[in-house]
Amino acid sequence: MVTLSLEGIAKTFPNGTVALRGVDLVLAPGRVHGLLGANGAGKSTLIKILAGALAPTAGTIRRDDQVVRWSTPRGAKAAGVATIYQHIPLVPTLSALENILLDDGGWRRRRADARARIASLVASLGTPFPLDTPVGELPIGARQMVAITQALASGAEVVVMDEPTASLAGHERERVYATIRRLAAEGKAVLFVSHFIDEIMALTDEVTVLRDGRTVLHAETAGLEPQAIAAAIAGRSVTALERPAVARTPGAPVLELRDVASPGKLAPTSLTLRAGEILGLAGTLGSGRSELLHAIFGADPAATGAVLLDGAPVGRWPDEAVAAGIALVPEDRASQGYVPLLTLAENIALPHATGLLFDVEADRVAAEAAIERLAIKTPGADALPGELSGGNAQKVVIAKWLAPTTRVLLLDEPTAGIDIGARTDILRLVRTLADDGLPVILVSSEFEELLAICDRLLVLRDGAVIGEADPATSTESDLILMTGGGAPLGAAA
Amino acid sequence: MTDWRRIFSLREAGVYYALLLLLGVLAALAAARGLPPYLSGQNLGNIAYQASLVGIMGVAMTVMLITGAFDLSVASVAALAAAVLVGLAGQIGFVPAAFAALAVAATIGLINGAIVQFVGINAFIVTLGTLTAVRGLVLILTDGRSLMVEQPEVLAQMLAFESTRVPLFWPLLALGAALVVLGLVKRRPFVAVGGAVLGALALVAGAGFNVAAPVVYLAGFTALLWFVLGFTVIGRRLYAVGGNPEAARLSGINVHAYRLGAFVLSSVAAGFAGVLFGCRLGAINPTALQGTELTVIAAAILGGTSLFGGAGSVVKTVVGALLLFTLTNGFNILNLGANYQGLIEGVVVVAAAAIYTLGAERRRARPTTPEVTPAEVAA
Amino acid sequence: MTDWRRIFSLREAGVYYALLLLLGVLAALAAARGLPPYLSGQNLGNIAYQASLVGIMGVAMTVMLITGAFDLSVASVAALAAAVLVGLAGQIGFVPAAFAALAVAATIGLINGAIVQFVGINAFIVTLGTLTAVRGLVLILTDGRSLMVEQPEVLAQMLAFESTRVPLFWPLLALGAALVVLGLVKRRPFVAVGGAVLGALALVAGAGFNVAAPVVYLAGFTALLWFVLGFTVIGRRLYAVGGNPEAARLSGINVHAYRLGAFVLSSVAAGFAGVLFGCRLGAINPTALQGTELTVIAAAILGGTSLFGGAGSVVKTVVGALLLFTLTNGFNILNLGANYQGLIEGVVVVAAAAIYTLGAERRRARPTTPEVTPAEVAA
Amino acid sequence: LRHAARADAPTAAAVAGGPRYGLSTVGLSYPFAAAIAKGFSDAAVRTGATPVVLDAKGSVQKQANDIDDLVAQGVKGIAIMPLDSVVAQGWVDRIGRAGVPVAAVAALVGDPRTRAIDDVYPGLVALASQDEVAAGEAAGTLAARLLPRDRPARIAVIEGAAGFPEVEQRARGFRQGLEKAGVRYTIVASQPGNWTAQGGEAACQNILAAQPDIDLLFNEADDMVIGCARAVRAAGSHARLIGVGGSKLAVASIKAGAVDGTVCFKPEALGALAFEALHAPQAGPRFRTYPIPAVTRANVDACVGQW
Ligand SMILES: Nc1ncnc2c1ncn2[C@@H]1O[C@H](COP(=O)(O)OP(=O)(O)OP(=O)(O)O)[C@@H](O)[C@H]1O
Ligand SMILES: Nc1ncnc2c1ncn2[C@@H]1O[C@H](COP(=O)(O)OP(=O)(O)OP(=O)(O)O)[C@@H](O)[C@H]1O
Ligand SMILES: [Mg+2]
Ligand SMILES: [Mg+2]
Repeated sequence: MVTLSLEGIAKTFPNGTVALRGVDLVLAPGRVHGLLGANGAGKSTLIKILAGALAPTAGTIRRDDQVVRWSTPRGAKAAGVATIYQHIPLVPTLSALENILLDDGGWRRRRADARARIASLVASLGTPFPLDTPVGELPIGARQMVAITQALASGAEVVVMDEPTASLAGHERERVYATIRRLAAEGKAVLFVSHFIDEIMALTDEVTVLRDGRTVLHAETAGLEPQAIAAAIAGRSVTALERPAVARTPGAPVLELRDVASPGKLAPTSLTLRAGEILGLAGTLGSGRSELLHAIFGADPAATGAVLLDGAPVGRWPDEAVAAGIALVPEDRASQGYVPLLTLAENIALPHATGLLFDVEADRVAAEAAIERLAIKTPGADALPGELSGGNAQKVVIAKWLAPTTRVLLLDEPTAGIDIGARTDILRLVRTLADDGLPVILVSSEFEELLAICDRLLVLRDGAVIGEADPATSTESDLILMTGGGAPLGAAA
Repeated sequence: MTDWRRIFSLREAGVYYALLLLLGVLAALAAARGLPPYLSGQNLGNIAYQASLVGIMGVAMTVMLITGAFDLSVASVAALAAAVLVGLAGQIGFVPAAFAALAVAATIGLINGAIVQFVGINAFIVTLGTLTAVRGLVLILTDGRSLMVEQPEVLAQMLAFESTRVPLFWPLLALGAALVVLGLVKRRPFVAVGGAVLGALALVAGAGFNVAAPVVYLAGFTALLWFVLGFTVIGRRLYAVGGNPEAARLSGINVHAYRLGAFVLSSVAAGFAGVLFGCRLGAINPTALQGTELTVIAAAILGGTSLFGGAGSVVKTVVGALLLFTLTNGFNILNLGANYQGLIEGVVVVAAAAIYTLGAERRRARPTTPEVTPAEVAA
Repeated sequence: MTDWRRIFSLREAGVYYALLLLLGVLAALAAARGLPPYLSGQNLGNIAYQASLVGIMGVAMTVMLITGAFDLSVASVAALAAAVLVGLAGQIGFVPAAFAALAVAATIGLINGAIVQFVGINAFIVTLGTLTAVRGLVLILTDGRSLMVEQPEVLAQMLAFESTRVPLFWPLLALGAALVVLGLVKRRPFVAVGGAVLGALALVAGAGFNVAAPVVYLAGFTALLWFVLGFTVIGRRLYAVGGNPEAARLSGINVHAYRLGAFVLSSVAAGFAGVLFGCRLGAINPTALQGTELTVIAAAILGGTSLFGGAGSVVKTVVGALLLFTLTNGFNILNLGANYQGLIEGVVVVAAAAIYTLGAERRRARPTTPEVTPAEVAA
Repeated sequence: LRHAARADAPTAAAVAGGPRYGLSTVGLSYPFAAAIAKGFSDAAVRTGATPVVLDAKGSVQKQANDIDDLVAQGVKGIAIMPLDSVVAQGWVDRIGRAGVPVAAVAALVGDPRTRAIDDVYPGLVALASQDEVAAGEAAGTLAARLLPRDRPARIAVIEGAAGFPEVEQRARGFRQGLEKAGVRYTIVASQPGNWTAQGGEAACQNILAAQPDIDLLFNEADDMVIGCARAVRAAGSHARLIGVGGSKLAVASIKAGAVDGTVCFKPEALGALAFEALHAPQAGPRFRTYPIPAVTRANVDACVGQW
């Protein structure tokens, strides 16, 4: 039973960014502490300091009544703090089991008892994944579960979780919640970061909200209204996105798929997308939603079938798709979304090649417009994406495709890890784009989000479209039933 | 539980198939030309002996590559160790000189590792620098001339260390049987098949089969590192350090220490290879082993070790080295025109690498099957 | 807007400082020994000439490394191109033979690139294979002998192509002035300072300053690629392909085409270097340029190019090459003993790399709090 | 030994039948070695024997392996062109224990600092070689004719790559030749040209920049003298140029007046001598050699470039 308290933690990065300006936080045994804040508010930075991955510029950490100082993860571990980081740092070439056991002691690598222990832990989490598959081959959701299991397996007294549920679907989240509740019941202290206010309300005992590196709200969850939290996060009042009162009427067909398939991953799929239509894809982890988007975009070399834009076939490579005006915002922003060594302006300009020479000034102007439009929190257009907070990096990836040349927009989990204020902004933006006639396909594990803005919903399961739902009449629980939660992560069949 | 198809796939076992294929082709060609049997114990022993130095350095290089680093200086370090050995053995005796040589090698590994880890310079350029600098040291030590050991008794000791022939028929047979049993019990098909192959090899080679000592040293060193990598936590951590240093650091692994250790291991192995080299010739010339570093790295990469860290197998590296030396041995046996050797060697290297890469390609298309299903756990 | 401090930091400009430092030290040593002025036009021209072949290959290698690939076969390809040139020039004339040589080189680049991209084998092992195979081709072509061009008129053409001396005083002065103006107008301080240095160089070297043709070819090639990388969409995409291939692919960049293009460029540049080499003597021997690939890669990495793709500058690569050749030039000028050259060269290479790495280090985060020990925590 | 130039089909196809004789060369991509191999193979084929020529590719370790392979194949005799004279002693002893006759070609076996060239290593049936010190001396004698007598001559030596015994042997012989001729001289620079033409060119360029008034450049191999000649011409120097080896290119350059002289080696003859020593050990002395005249433009026709 340990109480960990942070006092006056401040952090200034070497490039001058002030991420934290003196934050206090207490993690008490048996309690779940929710940490919220807009993208770039400083949550991950605080957590890295807690975990010993970053050194604070000022402030102290107390473990019970002792002042402790650590500047390495090893020190934090030894003090009983286990951390799940936002950008899941796993070893891609090692199996899931070995990643979970990464810092295990002893000298033997293959211990049957350790394996049994982890297998039962995984089973108790209820979202099984293959233990012996290299993590690099697992989809992002399963990797998230590996990271969660890794933190839980260490038996730490203090468990710190930075957006552990960002890549999980609703019912999979439920299982994580159950685990967290069990941990709290065992007397552990939990710090839980999330952008989902509903899960904060349901799960936590107390809440801290950060804004611009300062605590703007700290209170018992029980006495709080969700709107108050949202307002504290955004610094203004936030209204949830409502379904449009009148059904929107899509225009002429724009995109047509004829028997688009990928062996082993996606059954033949045909559909038509109309101008201004927002088509939602619902499904569980590994149901093939990303695969469908990749197949449309030509990013899967094994995919077969025809994609037609305005009746003309589109080439089956991403460069041809981009040339035709199809845009894809991929789900894994760090590995698929941006080039870390190029600046924001260069990243945003990357898909748009006109002519031989690039125009630094024009790129900067475009980037600054996108920064403005998406409210990206950055020191400037020539910052590197790696220096941004997770949610802001995601916005950069969306910004790449906001040019007028985009004819079809494919969005794969565009709001994963995005704060509540920005989330509604992005969804509004999607709707505005659609209102201007842009057809959109939206993949989201947030069924609420799908129901709110989609005109039509397709449900995928095991790599096949198994049905269609009407967003006007369906509810979240309908979708959960249809998607059939419970299939193992990473399983195709 | 064990996925046999996967374990015997081209991707996993490609380099073994490549070696067997090459041996088969060479044996057939030799038979067709009426030469003595190619797969004789003596010839196989020769190949293993010829590959032993590169094998020893390659095995350590594999560990190095697994941790995500790189060492171009091994050949120079080996030459330096040989020079130290040959230079000192006459005065202080063989064993102290050999330890001095290993200590010098370890020091250079420590310097390499410290510069890479603590100054933060790229390992490629650091070890390229030490490649040059250490070769310079060899020149200075030898004054640009060949050194030799003059004392016959020391020379005899050195020869004994290097050239003793070790009878291998019974040990090999026993080891093969043990591995087969172990593999079957522990359900590790590769171990079992490896054991069977070893046993078969012993039978093919005949009861009089013996090999030179360096082959035994190579086998021992490989077995040790195979065990460490595959069965100890140190091994797992080495893979983690190379696969994702940040993840390793965040899990509390001392990345610096493991990388530094890999540098020292690589240099010590190179030093040991240098000691064997010095013993073999009882002499050292200043240009000895020049250029061997590329062969060493080629053996590791042919064995499927990734240049980007996090993956690799020491046994396959040895097989990669055997592949390279089987090729030159085959050229010699078949008396192939020198002009064509380079072309054929290059093509065979690329083809061997293609075998497992293509195997991997085909696998990637297949979705992975889950290991733990709810049903299984519930059961 | 422009961060001058950053641009002139050790990290960004380290290799320039290293070269200037080395030149300064050598000039001082030469003066102390009473030798003719070290920084004379003739000597600087010599250094540039000696570095030109490695520079040309290094500049293309930089593009290669930027895209995240790797080419060990350049030296062999250059030798092959030289062999083709020398072998054919007598029969079909210099210009057609030179084009044939470049075409052969381009073909090998295409083969390298196709194997790496479409079979998916690691570039290191593929180009190690072609290094061997292409050297084998050279042996086959030359049949192990030195080839030479016998026709005096063809020989004269070749010599003219390679050995013409180009007066550089006025062009250099003009270029320097232009760059200063451009740099000031476009607010690119490096360009302005580069222009000033060029102008100063011209003044130091004197009005009679001239250099051999390869230096001009190197300068032209570098300027071209500097422009392409820094100012065109192609350049930006090359960086993107190396920085994150998957993100580049999903941004609609044809990663295959860019990588393949880099392989072809690297081979064609090597072929051009080979043509220059062949023209020097009108002859070629089978071991020509052996081992040069490591020097080429060293030049690129000394210039700060990343082995992992996504970063690099062709101008700095040329400076890296100049650094390496300045060193040997200095050894010759100071008449340093051959045995000591290796040691010094290695140390200088590491030290030069340290200059900019340390600069980068200082910019990075430093832990401000001391490490905690479990004991402290428990206490 | 690793200098450049030529040889025809160094490995004559293995004619089935006939006794097999092995030659372990330093590397067949070195034209000098390739020419020795050609001489060896031609001589073998003339007597109906089968030559087995192995290519050590410049690696001592590979040469050791090659020799093991030759012994394993049961050849009737082995000629070694050793990459390293000191190291080769072990090989000769090892082959001797296997009962196979062994000869050395092109370089002696034993420590070249202490063993005279004609003091043939005990385990060898014969040594076929030119005398490197004598070659240096011939170059020195030739140089003496080209140097000014009225003042101490300023001389630079372009060495081969560091670590080869020939570097020291040829330089020693060269100084002996000069001293015997009674020349007053200083060696103002002694720098490696790494046996290659571009190495020689660079070394000469750099030395001439530091020492513009050099009288003579002694290059330890012909490839380097050819590169050096370019540097001398480009620098507008009047330095005289001498090489060692008698390569085709050097002979052509002497005819053209770009190079002043060289020492004429005949690698094909050497290869043939080596084969004869194995084939008929009793038919000659244990040290077999041939004349190595220094040639200038006046008598260049005496030297037919064999590599
Ligand atoms: N390595 C870094 N270098 C410079 N600045 C950084 C670095 N990492 C984070 N920052 C900056 O620090 C601030 C806080 O970032 P942090 O990652 O803590 O935000 P967050 O609250 O976790 O946001 P998100 O919800 O998007 O994950 C941001 O302005 C970010 O740009
Ligand atoms: N890198 C990979 N290697 C092997 N199989 C993969 C890989 N990526 C995805 N799969 C498999 O392909 C199938 C479809 O995955 P896809 O990513 O399209 O699903 P999804 O519905 O988008 O889920 P997610 O939310 O995880 O993105 C799944 O069975 C998954 O296990
Ligand atoms: Mg965060
Ligand atoms: Mg997905």
